Amino acid sequence: MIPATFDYHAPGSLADAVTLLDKLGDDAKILAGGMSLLPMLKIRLAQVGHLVDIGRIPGLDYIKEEGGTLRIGAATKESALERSDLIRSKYPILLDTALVIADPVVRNRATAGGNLAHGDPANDHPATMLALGASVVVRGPKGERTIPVDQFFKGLFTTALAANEILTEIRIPTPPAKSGGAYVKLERKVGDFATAGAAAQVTLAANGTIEKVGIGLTNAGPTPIKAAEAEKFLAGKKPDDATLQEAGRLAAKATNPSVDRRGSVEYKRDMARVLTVRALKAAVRRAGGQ
Amino acid sequence: MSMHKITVTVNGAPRSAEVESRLLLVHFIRETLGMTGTHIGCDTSHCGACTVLLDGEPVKSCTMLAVQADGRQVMTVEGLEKDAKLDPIQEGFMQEHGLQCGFCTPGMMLTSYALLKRNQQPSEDEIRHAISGNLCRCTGYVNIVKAVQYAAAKQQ
Amino acid sequence: MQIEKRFVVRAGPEAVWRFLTDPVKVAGCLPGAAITGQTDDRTWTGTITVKVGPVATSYRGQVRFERLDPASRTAEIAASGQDVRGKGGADLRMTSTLTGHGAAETEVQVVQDISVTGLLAQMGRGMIQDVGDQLFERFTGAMRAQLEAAVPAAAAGGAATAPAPPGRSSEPIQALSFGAGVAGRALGRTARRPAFWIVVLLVLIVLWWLLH
Amino acid sequence: MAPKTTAEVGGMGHSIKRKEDPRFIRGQGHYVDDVVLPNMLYLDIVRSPFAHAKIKEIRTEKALKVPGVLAVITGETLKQYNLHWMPTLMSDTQMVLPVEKVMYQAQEVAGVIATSRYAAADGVEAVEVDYEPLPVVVDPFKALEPGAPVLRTDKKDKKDNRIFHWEVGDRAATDKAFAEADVKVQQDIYIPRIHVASIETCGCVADFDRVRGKLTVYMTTQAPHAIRTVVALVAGHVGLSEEKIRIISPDIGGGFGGKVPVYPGYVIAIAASVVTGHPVKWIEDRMENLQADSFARDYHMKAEVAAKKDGTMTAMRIKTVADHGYTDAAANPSKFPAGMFSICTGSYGFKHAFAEVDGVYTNKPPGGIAYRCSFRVTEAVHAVERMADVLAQELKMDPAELRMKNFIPPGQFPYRSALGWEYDSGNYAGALKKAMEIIGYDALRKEQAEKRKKGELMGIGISSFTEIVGAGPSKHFDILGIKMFDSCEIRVHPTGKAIARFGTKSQGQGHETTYAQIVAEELGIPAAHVEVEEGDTDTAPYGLGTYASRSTPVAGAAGAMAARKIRDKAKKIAAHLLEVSEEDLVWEPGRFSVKGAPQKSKTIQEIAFAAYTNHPQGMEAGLEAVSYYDPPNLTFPFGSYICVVDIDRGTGMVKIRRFVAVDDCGNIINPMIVDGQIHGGLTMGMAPALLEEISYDENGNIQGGSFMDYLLPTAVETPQWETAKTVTPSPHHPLGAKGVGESATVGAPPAVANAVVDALSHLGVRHIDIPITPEKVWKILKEKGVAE
Repeated sequence: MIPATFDYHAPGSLADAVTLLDKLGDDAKILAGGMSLLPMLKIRLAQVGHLVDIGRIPGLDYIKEEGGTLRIGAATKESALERSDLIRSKYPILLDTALVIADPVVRNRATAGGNLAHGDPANDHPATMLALGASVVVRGPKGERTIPVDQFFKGLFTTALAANEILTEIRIPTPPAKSGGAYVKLERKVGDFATAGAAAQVTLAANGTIEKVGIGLTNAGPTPIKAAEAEKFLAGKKPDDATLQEAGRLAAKATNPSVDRRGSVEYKRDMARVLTVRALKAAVRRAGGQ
Repeated sequence: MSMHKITVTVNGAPRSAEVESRLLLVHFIRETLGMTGTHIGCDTSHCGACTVLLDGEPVKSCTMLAVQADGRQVMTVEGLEKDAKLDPIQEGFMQEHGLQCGFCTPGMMLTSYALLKRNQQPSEDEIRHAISGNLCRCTGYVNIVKAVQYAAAKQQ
Repeated sequence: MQIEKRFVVRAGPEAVWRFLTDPVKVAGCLPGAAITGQTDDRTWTGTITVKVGPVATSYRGQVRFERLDPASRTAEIAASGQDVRGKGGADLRMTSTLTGHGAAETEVQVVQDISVTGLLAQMGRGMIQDVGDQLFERFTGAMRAQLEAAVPAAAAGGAATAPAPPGRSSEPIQALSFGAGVAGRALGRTARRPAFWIVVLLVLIVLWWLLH
Repeated sequence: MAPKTTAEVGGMGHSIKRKEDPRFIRGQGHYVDDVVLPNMLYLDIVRSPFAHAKIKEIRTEKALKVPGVLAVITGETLKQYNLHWMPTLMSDTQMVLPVEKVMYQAQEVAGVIATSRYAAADGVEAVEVDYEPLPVVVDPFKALEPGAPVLRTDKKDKKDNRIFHWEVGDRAATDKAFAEADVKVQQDIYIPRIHVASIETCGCVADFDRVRGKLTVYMTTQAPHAIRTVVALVAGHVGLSEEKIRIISPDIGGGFGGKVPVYPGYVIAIAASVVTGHPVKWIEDRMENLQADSFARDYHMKAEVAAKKDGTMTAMRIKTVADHGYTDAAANPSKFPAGMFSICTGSYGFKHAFAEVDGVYTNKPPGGIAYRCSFRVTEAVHAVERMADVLAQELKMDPAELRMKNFIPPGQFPYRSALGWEYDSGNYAGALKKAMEIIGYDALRKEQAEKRKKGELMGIGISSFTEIVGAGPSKHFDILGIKMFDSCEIRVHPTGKAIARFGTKSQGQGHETTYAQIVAEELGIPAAHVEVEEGDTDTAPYGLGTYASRSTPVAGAAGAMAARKIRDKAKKIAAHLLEVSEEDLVWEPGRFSVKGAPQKSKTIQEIAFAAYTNHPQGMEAGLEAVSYYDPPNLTFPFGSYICVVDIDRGTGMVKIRRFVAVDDCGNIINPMIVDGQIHGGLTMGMAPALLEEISYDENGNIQGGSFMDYLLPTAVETPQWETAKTVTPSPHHPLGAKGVGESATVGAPPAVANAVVDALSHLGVRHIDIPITPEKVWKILKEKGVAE
């Protein structure tokens, strides 16, 4: 498998990259980790005139907490998330996620930004970011804008990004005390995309009821899905088994999966239910609840 | 089509060449440099036979462009043995029968090598997860795990 | 695979019939598509290039009206296309039946039998249905937009749908640029030509697979 | 069994380190894609997207304009040389490149020859082919229906899609036994298409030297000699005669049966080299490998067992439809179109049995080769081991007890089975007993009962398989008429070191080590001093190659026999040197000494030196021998496996908690290597049970044609295998060995399947077809109302 020819550009700054993208228009494609794009080029169904490699732009690779916000540079490798003490200690949901993306060797190239920017509902970060209420920072010719993740995914492989825009940062509000999150993925084997996946982020009130909750679902429809109805249902309730089961059912109702070798529509929908309950239980446990 | 003059430090030695944009890193290593220890098994980044270390971390060289490696450090299986002395991971694979046909072995050893740099005493579970991006069709992994454990013990 | 759909257009059955049975008119609304020739009175040859992000695929093929029954307003269309780079093809047999609900509303029933062959069909066949559903919604929306826009607002009963842009058959191919936020509009236009929007489905399926 | 030789000599029973490893751990293996010759060109292949279509036109103009592209080879090109068809190993015929129509998706349509692999790939994309799709037949049952489109229109007299009907056993007696039985059970069992998916794909470098008229082909083949003969037969008419053909199998990155057949790519590369006079390299990519190379299995079986009330199994009947795809390109011995499928009576003393198999053409890639198993043995074992459990369930008996009751007792060997095989030796109860002890069978059953009360699902599955390997005795076994002997030639050098050449070809099994150990065992020359060579047809003696676990049973035996010939001559030389008669000499590994005077002795090294410097007058100098070993019978390795699974009631996911494998492969040459073979075999047995499958949609589109969807297990899905042995030597093999490479692949699938069914048996579940995917289990859990 050999890709067709293309020109390769490695701009040294974001400004240069944006200028280049603006100039090349639709004939260019951003190369980040390349773990999705390069196989596509090798099979030759994708053909591009130009690849704009953002991998050499300094300053896009960081994980830091500032002013109540976790900021992840778009070029941060998944493996860096796995190994970050900050992530390990304070954002277990992100650790859960990073650990099940593709395989460990792929994670040394795959980037967190790329995982979102592809707009692939089968990618794992979108669900997690929906649960966390994250937003993304985007740089274009007119400067920077911030897009809440729940407004980022427009359709299958469609995001709010314009062709001349680059996703530069992911921003996650630091969860308050008594918060916990978890991501649970069902995969046929390591390296596979999710048959289904569920992310849940929970904050408990002093009386043990659910103060705040976010639920995101992977590969449950043409876009990553925010299980809004389940979230609404849970707010203010005690996270007992019956309540979480009901939330699982509501989450499954929000799905619109398609059949493939991973499973039928019915199976995937039911897995969204099962995994939502499991993610919620783990999240509540991590939040210090029962 | 654009051509690029690149310099990649391979196993410590700078290697320069004029390459096409689309040249895959694995072909740069195997064909431009003639170092055939790095193999190609699946083309879609699933099998890991093409694994090399890029600045010390295992990556799948069939899913990376040679130009992306410009100015960076690559280590291949040929770089494991130093001063005619086998690396402990190589010894481990031989001592514990961690290989059969040998095709996945270079990638498997490099991934394990990187694991041991990061984690001197990995548990069996940690080893199995670390090598889960590398497929072996012969060994059933049992002896690969033992090979890594052998190397870990040897390095203590 | 069989897919059955129904939708309602607020336009008279005669207008809808004329629209759906005029391949040149339909192709005119399809960016990147061109009718390249007419083999006989009911067979046309054509090409289409579909671009989805970095995936650009060109097909050539033919569309044939197997049966046109103006009395029952039933059209049976057989379309087939092959990827010019030899990666596969698609066949579609589609029966559309129009039922007039008065002079200003038409129900369209579409039964399609699709068979997809080649690389595209090897991976994630399930996406055909999924993407098909989405596309169909947009298709019906856009088709209504165009046909209903042709009807004076009063006659259309205050239809809220915005008019679609006019067809631009001579325009270079940029049918589906998913990343550019114009997907909805372009898809709608593409989707009007069922024989061709199957091809679009295929490309999406490929994209789906490739991104995995 | 204690080794007879010292560790330094390293004969049988020593776990010596592998002689091939030093090159592999340094990245110095030499695989086919590592072969680079001056002025080498590259072949890439245009493939059909259609499963069945007429080729209307192939336009090559654009491709020929691609920089670096030199030629496009089509069926018409090959037709000029009458090379567009070739025979399969089953004496069927197969297109090299099509002239009229394509018969399966991914079939080769044209070859592009270019100066680099990048240019060749560019050229492939530029070749334009017009197809006219034809009706596709994917279901073998529909293919057999009257009125189904006849696929092989190239065969003049062919009026249907049946390739063969084959039957064995006494139908009438079996029917009678069924009529009289207390209990009868029946089950449809499907074993899907799977693919060996060795990590190295297939490929070759064909190098035709115009001046010498000699063709050298470096090739991923498990059977280089047979390939040479096939090439000579196919291309003899264009001037390639057998002495001018040299096949070299370099290091092979896994074979498992997939590198036995001749693929069109090889032939196109050879033709391209002959035409251009340049070396031509062809290396397929993974998708080509999975989509076009020979598949395995695809057996639709209807199995029935009759029994007495007490659980004694009396008769078995199996009717099978075998989907072979477009052509019968299996690699079975000629007389056995369904391979050794008649081993389906397994380890049990069935009095009566009858089996029939219908081979069928469909619009799928050709094949029917093995997947790390002897010919069709996995299918047979899966049927009988599943049926044993089905019967046990019917009779509410413990499956271990049912097996114990029905095993052929050790005293009955050699045992003639109802379907005609003569089992050489066995102690089936011994192996099962050992497995039950290791895993703690009784405690597990108790645990299972406890868990069931709590609604938790765990299962215990047993498989007590009997293999049949080492094909085979020349009376019955041949491929394309060539008898299935194998060979060894040993030369002992003056300094007492040796080279041994074999007709087989290792693909990772460690022949360089184990064959050296056989020579060490027989001659006392340290294994370290025995160089083993295989795979070069110009130097190695003729043999049928490595597959079906035949290396140790056949070529290994040839090694022992050749060594014994050398020992006989060495004895004469020793008698001459020691000035005694041969009868006065005794052999111990590495030396002859005089009876009663052990200090008077000659080592094999001294004897070797004398063979070149001081041999008896009238005797030929040198110390070498060759043996072509024709085995008197097959060997019958066996074992008992026990698998414990836990099932996730929410997702249906099956987790293997433990897996104990007790194998008996007779005497063991290198225990370390044997364990490695079993680990690998178990993994390739577990994989089709839970993960791997290739299927086709109604249009003949392959599903599972890349590693995205063809699921090879990683270290995470693979359990920690626990292995143990019993030793029941083969009475007829010179070393008492039986072969082991495939036992585990054969034995493991039913152990896993039986465990999963066992976990659900209290809910009335009797069978689940493999691969047992989470969704299949989830559906059952939903149906039975026990899902989470």
